[in-house]
Amino acid sequence: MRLADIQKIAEIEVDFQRAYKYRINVCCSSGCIPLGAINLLKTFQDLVTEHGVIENCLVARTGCVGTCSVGPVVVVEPGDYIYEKVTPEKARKIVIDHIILGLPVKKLLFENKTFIEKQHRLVLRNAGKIDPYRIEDYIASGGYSALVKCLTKLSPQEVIDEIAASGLRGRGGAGFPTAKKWSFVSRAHGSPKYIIANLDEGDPGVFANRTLAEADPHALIEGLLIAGYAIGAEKAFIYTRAEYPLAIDTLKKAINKASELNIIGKNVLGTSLNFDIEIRLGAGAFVAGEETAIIASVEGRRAMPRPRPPYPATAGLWGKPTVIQNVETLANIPLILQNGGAWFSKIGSPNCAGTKCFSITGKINNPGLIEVPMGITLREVIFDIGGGIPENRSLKAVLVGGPSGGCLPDILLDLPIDYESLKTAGAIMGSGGIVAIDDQSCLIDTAKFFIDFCVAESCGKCTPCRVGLVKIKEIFKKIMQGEGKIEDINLLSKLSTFITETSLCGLGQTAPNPVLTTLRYFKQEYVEHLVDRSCKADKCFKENKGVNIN
Amino acid sequence: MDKNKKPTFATVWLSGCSGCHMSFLDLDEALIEIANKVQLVYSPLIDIKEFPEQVTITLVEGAIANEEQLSMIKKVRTRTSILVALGDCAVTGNVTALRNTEIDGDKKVLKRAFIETSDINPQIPNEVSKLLKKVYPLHEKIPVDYYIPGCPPSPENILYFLTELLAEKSPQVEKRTKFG
Amino acid sequence: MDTKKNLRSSSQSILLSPKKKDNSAVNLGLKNDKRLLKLENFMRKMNYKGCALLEILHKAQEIYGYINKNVLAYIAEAIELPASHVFGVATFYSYFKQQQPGKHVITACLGTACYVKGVEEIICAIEKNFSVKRGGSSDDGKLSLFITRCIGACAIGPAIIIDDDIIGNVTEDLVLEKITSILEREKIETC
Amino acid sequence: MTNEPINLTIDNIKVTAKQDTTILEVAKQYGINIPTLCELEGLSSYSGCRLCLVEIRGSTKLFAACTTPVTSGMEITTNSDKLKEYRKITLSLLLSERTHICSVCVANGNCELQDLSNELGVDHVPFEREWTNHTLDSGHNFLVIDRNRCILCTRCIRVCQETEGAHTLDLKNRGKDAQITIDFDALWKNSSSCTSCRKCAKVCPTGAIYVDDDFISKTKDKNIANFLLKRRQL
Repeated sequence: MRLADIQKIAEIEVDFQRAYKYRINVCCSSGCIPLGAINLLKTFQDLVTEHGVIENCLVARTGCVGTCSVGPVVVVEPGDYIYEKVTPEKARKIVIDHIILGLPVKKLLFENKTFIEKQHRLVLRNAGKIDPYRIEDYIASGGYSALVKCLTKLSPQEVIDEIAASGLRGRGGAGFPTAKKWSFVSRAHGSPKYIIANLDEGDPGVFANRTLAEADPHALIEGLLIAGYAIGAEKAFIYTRAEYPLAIDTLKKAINKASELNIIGKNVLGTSLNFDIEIRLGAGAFVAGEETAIIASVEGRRAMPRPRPPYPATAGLWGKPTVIQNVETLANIPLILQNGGAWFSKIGSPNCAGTKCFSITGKINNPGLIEVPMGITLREVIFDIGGGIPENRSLKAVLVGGPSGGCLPDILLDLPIDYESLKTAGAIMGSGGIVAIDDQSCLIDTAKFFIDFCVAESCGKCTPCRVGLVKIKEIFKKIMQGEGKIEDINLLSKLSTFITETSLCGLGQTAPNPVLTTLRYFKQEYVEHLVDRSCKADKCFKENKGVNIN
Repeated sequence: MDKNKKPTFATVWLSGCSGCHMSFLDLDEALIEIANKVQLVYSPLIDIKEFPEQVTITLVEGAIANEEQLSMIKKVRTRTSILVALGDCAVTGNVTALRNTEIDGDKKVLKRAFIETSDINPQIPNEVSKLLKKVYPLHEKIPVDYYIPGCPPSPENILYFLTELLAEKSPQVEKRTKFG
Repeated sequence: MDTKKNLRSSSQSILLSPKKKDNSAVNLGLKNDKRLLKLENFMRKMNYKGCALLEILHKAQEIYGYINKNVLAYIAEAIELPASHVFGVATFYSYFKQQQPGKHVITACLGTACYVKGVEEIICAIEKNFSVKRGGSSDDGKLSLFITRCIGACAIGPAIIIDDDIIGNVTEDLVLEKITSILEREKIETC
Repeated sequence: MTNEPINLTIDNIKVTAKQDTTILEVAKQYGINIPTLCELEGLSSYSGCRLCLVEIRGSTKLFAACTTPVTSGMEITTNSDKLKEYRKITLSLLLSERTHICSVCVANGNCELQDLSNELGVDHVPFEREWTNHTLDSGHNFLVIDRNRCILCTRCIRVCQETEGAHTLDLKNRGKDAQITIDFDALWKNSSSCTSCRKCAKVCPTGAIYVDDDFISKTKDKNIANFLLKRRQL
């Protein structure tokens, strides 16, 4: 296939889709499948056949719509009618009323308008809209046109310049400017060069990257291709979690299809670009999110980080220059090249362009996956999009940034979400987890939960992280068993600062964040536990209840 | 410290081999010098049953292994101005804490001591104070002012420490004496 | 997986004399094992490259359900990596299991969202009711209980996987009932 | 890249260094003592123990002297109060991690952990100690490994891989459960790859690996890796 063929495929596919009056998108992501989405897809296919509207209505399997709490979710186009908690009976009603009679079934609709309106879906533009298994669907929605543009009109340097103009920063957590990273590698000596797409979303409570891979795998592939073209790499690895079977399957199918069409492989679309993508499976190691650790893991070794320098940009995979990029960052790339860096830089907040995906979970009315412009406030996310706290309870804290993020109090709800302000508040962007915690939770217990996680995930290389975190855990255990002393507050804070400053890698450096932020914002709760021996949430001071037995 | 009155001085022996006390006695003639400066009010070396109300300096040898020792050390702490952990057992738990490596170590040592190695009438006596689940170094149960590690600490170091302390300086033993 | 498609003759595999390999298979008690053939094919596909160790371990676990020392030894010899290295890698990653899991596997998600919604209590209840410890199997080998850090079904938490079925919004009673019924069914079938 | 010497200061002392040398190497040349544990001349750097952390002016981060290369104009502090405090915590953590009882240890008096604790003024361990009880593997003719005394510095692993080339030793498990493994978790006497070269015992900083029939002071030879490395280059 050649460059021009992309356009042809797009035209054919658009014509094909135009022939249908309606399109039923059944969300078949990991969130909806446990609720019966696959059967539902079959039901819809049977129903349109049964009712003779198969010529009129396209039933498609899609990725995540985002409203995961009300799954299985079905979207009817045109008009983006979102149906919630669809059962086979409801499916019948939808087909008869909406498809045949043209009357949307009002009482079955997902009615939270703000959930949709407050969002800005760039990365998730295709999620829930296209069939991830059909490359044609992606191409019809403008897919691979950015690649064609790069290969025909832009030099690698111009691609990097465009990214630089967009102000895109890495979505993996630290927020390093993407263009800067690329130019380091593009200028680095040594070949071949490699790209690793980081899909090792190890944070508990976060599923944005998985959803992305399940819903729009080709956006990721296109992003990788453009990155490869820009920095001169011919090989990319997608490092993903083995716990994500659907994402792996979707990606594999997408890569096979792209190879078939010569979008990846030797002489991509008839040009001189060679590009190969391989999937590498992680195996349950959170620390592999760290860039030097992910390199070790791709090389088939223990995922233990090593000190930098040398940075992966000069000596990464097998000692060669390597770009390690989060998949969410990569999914932004095609859009930036399509619409220009200037367009992108206007979205979001001034020093933080673009959007960010967040998994909002915990004690919240509309848990799910959202994408919001940078700079939006936590209040908007929790209350407008998330719909507030269930059972009319009050919000106690918001956890931002996964297990090594921070526990922020409700007084910080108007904090704009971007890398810098989160850091000032003691949290991190991390991979985009927001967990709402209500007054039924004990923050001592919650902080210990995260420490437990980091203890289990520490690689064991450096002393502060390996031993220090265990000591913190022991102190928490004592507090929760009623044996704590008031001096423990100081000890906790001293140890936490120590671990933050002396650990070798990001895991250790951020692991004490939940402790530090709870000490900072919720000291009273510690005092209550230590002095009054009281736990308002009733989690502590009893055996086997809330206390994790190691 | 009251200039006219000699500071009171005590030594306490918890779970340890008494080696630290031996080392203390090995101060030999220096003991006389110390004796001139302090008033010994409590020690396994003298026959006083009750720990006095007000003690200036107390050297504690040994770790906390049973309930009696725990209540004893708490009492000692409240009645002492400067409490010194003398020797590795008091500082780290040392050999006495080896039973901590076993699950149910407290039961196992009792069994070993009174049943397995007993030739006649093996039984665990009732009059022994109940062992704690674990053996603790002093600072895990009470605040400690100074630590003199060593198994045992050398007489020179004990002398240095006491001389400095009695001269109202703050002794720095940590670089002179080591664990073990 | 289609082995023909990617059948590259490996220069490295020649290094290993076939006889030697055979011996190790006999020693390991693995000879004439169809599963071993599958593993061997996969390793060949991977060119017996050391950097594919993780891939190979994944395959081995897929084939055997877990990876015991015999299989590890076989892999180590085939791809010419030191035993300690292979063992180190296999034990570093929590996904690889060294022990044979029980007949039915319960995997509880201990992600943040599920935790906040009380999965810990449910796990404790399972442990108590079926005498099984997290990370282990029951004495009769019928049941294993594993903990995973987030399966990504956060919106329907707490979530528990019982033999490949993800169950969302679980309650203590619901899980206990499900497990009991699975074990009951098992009993009837074996009678 | 030029080969011009680099000027920098360490603890306010002006020093000159070659390109591509680490802070630790330069400090050593000038007799400035930076405490280390996992680092050993002649082996690759591991940067695990975190004792050699130093401050560099202009950065709030701390840098491991064993792996950070010097650059021109660096102003390095190796001994601030904060660093001293942190080193004490690090040592205390190591001492509290496993069952370290000096008085009954073969390495008593020949132990780098003990010496450093002494040197840096660790007179007690402010954390609750773990009392590990790993089985002693003493079945080998003369090599013994006591994992209760291991501080996971991985010197033995590195000397086994890099110098001896046997790769008998490696790490198994992770985090707090990490351990030294011999082949597939074998007993030492059953190891098929071990050459019984004793280098692991020579470089072990504590009493975790030792030669049974020797005086411990004879067992230890911290220069062995560097010595062999230099011999090979002749």
